[in-house]
Amino acid sequence: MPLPLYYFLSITAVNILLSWALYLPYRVGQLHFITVANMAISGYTAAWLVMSLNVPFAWALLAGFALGGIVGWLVSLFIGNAPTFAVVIVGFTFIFITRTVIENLKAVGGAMGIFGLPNIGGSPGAHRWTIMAILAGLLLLVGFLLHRFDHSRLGRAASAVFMDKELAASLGVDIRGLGRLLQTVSCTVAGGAGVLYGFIYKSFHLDFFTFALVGIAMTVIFVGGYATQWGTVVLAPILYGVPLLFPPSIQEWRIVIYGALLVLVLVLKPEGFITRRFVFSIESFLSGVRKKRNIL
Amino acid sequence: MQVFIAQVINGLSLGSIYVLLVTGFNLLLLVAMIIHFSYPQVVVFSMYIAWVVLRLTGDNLFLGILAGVASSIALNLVSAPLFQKVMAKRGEVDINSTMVLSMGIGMIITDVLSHSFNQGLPIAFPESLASEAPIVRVGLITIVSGQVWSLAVGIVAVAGFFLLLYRTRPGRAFRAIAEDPNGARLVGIPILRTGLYSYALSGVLGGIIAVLLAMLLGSASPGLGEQVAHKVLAVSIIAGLGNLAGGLVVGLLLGVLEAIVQGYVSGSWSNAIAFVIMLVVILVRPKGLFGTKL
Amino acid sequence: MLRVSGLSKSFGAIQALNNVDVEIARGMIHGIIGPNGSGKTTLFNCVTGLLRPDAGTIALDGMEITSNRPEIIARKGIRRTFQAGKLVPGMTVLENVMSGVNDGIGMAAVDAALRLPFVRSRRETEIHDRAMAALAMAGLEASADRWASDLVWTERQLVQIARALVGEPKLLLLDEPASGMGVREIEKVEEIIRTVRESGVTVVVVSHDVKMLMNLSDLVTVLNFGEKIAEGVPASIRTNPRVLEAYLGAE
Amino acid sequence: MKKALGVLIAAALLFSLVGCGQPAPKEWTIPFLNSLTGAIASIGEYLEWGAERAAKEINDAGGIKGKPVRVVGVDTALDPQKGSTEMARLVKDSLVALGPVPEPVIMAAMPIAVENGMPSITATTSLEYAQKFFPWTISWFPSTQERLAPLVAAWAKQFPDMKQVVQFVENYGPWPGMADAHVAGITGLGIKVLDKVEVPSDAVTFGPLVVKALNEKPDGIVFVCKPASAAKLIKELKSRGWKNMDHLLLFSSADAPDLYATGGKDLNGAEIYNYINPGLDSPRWNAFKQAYGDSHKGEQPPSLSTNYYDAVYMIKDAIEKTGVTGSPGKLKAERKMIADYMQNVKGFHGIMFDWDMKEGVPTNKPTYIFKIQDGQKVMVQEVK
Repeated sequence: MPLPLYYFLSITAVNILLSWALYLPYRVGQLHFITVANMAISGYTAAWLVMSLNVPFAWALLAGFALGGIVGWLVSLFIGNAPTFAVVIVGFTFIFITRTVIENLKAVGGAMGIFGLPNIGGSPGAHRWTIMAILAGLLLLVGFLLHRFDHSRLGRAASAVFMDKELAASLGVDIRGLGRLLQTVSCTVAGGAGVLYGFIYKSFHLDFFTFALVGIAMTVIFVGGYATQWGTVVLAPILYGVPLLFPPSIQEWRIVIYGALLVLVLVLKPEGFITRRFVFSIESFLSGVRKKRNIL
Repeated sequence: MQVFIAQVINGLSLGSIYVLLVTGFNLLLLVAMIIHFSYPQVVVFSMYIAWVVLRLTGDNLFLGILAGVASSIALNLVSAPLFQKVMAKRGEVDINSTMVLSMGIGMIITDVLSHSFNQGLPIAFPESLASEAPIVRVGLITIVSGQVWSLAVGIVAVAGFFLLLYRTRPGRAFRAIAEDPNGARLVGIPILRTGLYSYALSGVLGGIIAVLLAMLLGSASPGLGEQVAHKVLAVSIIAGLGNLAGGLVVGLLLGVLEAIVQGYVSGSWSNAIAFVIMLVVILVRPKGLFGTKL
Repeated sequence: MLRVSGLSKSFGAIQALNNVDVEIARGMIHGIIGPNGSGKTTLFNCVTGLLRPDAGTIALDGMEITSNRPEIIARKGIRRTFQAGKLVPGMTVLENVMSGVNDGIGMAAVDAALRLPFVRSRRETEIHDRAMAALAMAGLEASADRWASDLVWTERQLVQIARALVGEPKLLLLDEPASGMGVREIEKVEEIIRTVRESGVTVVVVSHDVKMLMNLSDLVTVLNFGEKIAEGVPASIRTNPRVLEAYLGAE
Repeated sequence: MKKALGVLIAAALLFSLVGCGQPAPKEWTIPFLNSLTGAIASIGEYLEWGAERAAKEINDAGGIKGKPVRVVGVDTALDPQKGSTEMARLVKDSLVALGPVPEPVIMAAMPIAVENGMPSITATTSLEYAQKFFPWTISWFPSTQERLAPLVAAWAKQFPDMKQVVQFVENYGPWPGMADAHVAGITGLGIKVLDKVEVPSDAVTFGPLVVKALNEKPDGIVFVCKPASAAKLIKELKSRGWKNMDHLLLFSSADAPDLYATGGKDLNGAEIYNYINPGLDSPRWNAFKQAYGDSHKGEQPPSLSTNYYDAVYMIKDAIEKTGVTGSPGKLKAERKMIADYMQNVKGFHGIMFDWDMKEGVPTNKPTYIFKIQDGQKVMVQEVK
């Protein structure tokens, strides 16, 4: 596989995973920025396991997932049904704490970062194929679970919570339980994505996990469409890929263009480019022409 | 003891920055139900405009300040229709869409500042505006005029807007429009004019804040807004969204807390410690220390 | 089947409910009437657990539910509609109705995760069929695939009723089911409510539309300023002097 | 809509497959992974200016082996995501590259250059970062420990009255390590290092830090933090009555336009150490200064502006002295030749001075201590 394509695809995959991780709790209206902290926590931990304790990558990756999930679950015990504002503060807090702790941890290189993560499978080629395979599998798995979620009573319950918590409660939705589930899954995904992110670069630096990353994910979700999982899949490669093609004179205004795009989409197409209606029309086409549309 | 007093004064000075910004932020919440996450970036933009005019006019303070205020009003009036358009739910804060829209605006402002002004370098304000000479100095304790002005204006602004919004007719009209535009129209409030006034008003406040920050900090950089945006949002949430007096108290408390942590514990931990304390507060009282006032 | 005793709730200085006793008998259509601000919706909110009462108890079939969380109460068989016609605009009518069934999160998660795409679980099929039946009862079968945001006001109210019914309630609480409707639409709603009762569901209707409630109810409770001022069959309410006074000649 | 998106994706994929296009055989193309947008775009601008200035000089003098050289700026925007993908694009057929610029991008992108055996000169980062990627880059700066200790000691020796010193340290990349090197140098003179005052990277006001430092009653202060933060700390110190300006020492990374733009006249008298001497009088340097001033409103060249200028000349030397042909068929071998050459350059003619490299580390670069006067640096002493 050509090298630029590998980096383009693998980084896009991580961006999609991160955006999905943000998308999940947002289904109940919670902007859970803790996901970025999770990427750093799990990523650094996995790197430390591999570099210092010679733990095989597979185990380190699993540990990254598990750690993300555990952190997310513990936090969700307190904020399962918290209002958006409280969740936002939790996210900021975790990003600041994680940053400060890692900065001061000599074991993971402190402010310098971690260098020279090994190739998984021995050679650079094997490394790339392993990373791609894991990412592809993960995208399929998470995408599949999201699809199932969106087409189940959990997804309908989440939509009800997003609109009105009182309504959802009176329909018998366990709001706190749903929030905990979504936050835990979200943090698990983010943890794993963080590990893979570092192993793509073969380094870790704290500045890989900044609010800029939040900005990318938020732009992807809101421009792509926050009501379905597909907006993310379409927008992540575009937002990341198209600017690589810009001539330098436009490159320079890339951030301004992103910002303007975000503003325009919010104003003109509040639900984002890929709306639920659009997805439904495709799905009903897929599930049989003109057959009575069913909610799966 | 002397150090402690000096640090508390330092803290109040930092806190007054938060107070000013959070008051502007809360005012937009109160008159328009907007979560303007990037409000600090808007203020920094006005600082830049003031700086440009100061440069062009040979440090004419009057024109500089006027330009800062005017640009703030203009920016506010330009962004107002955008915010109004994206708000799905009237009568309650639509944190998600207004905050994300505001993030978009913030991205644009920060990037334009780092491109198109002073080659992206920090700007420094002239001595006549941002005097470093202390008006009081006893040992380590110093007070400069910018600090006094900022704190005083912060307190006056909080009191003034509180009275305006809750005790006067125009103020109640602002609130009525924010809560329920249709209802407000029914009771005969001229929507367009009142709406414009309220945005212009928060623009005026933004301009004044820009001038005060120029006095207090003496310089600005494109990233300045981003540096404080998280804290301003946090202060507003911890105090209770839209709670002007609460924002005053919590803003000052956060400033003092940071100063004490930086002075006695560790600079690199000051953000983390401040946010942990705020996190505990918000988990215990999800509606903020002083309650939401919307 | 539902016994509300000594219920009080205040918001600051406003006493929304003051020591209210109501007993709802099985199989009835029970009307609750009162002018705006008389505490009708607050009563619903207390019964469904959205508000915690200051004093008093609520019991369903002899079991106290006063401090239960709202989703527990919903699962015990009390369902309601909202005056504001709350539907999720981004979902279809059928999905909105199906959203009335909610199981425990863990169960539902496992059920959702362990299927292939486009394969519906037995439970989901059952929910789908129940939802179609409920829509049929509300006369909206043909609108199943429309988007909720495209519905008109009357349709929204009817979808709300269908959504409440799909949860197989013992007790259905309807908050102003006919507000803002014309005469013929009101008649349609009345008819649906009667059908619901015939299917074995006890119904409580809150309204300030005196005429409709008198037509519909077996028993009527009148609230004013948070207090129960009268209770009885429609005929007796019509002539009750305290009611007439409260309505200031509205009848 | 959908179709348009599809076309865009296809275009993106296709483009990344094809890459930037083959280097024109008629010229030497040197890509420069630089931060042209984002927070440090102003630094990126003058780094690029330096590289292009060198290219222009070389071309005016007949190019490298008769072929012109062209520096192509590639924006990484401080973003590791973009940096790594751009690097992946370059390693396919570039002989050698410049950059990447800031540390996070170096860490994300340099492993790709290493893996593919392409030399890329990271001329603005410290040895600690560069050495992880030897031999495919070289360190532009000598060993932190060996160099900074004597340098700071030379500063401290000027003031017999100086008994105790405080450092302001920001926890970023190699800076804490540099602060440690300062401590070694100062304590070697019997001067006490009182405390390390940590500077938060997003600090807005500096009163608390300055009060903390002054409370220790230091005679001298060393600054290891962002240029703008250092300037604001000095302003704050002055407003709290600090008088001995030359007892303040700023480290080399603070020597950037931000410092002077923020600090203005308040910096007068403070001392700063660095690796280049703007006061040098040589035809080549004078021309550089003149040209920089002409395109930057009369300003002096910032201290890092010569790094990539020299880097381009070093590439020229490498090509000429090792017989690199630039033919795509010999790419792999010629990349190695360039890398090996740069690792052990002897007597390289830099714009300010000649230096040697040993195993990727410069051995004899001079260092200077200056006094700041109205935004200009006045040499105090050269430290060997």
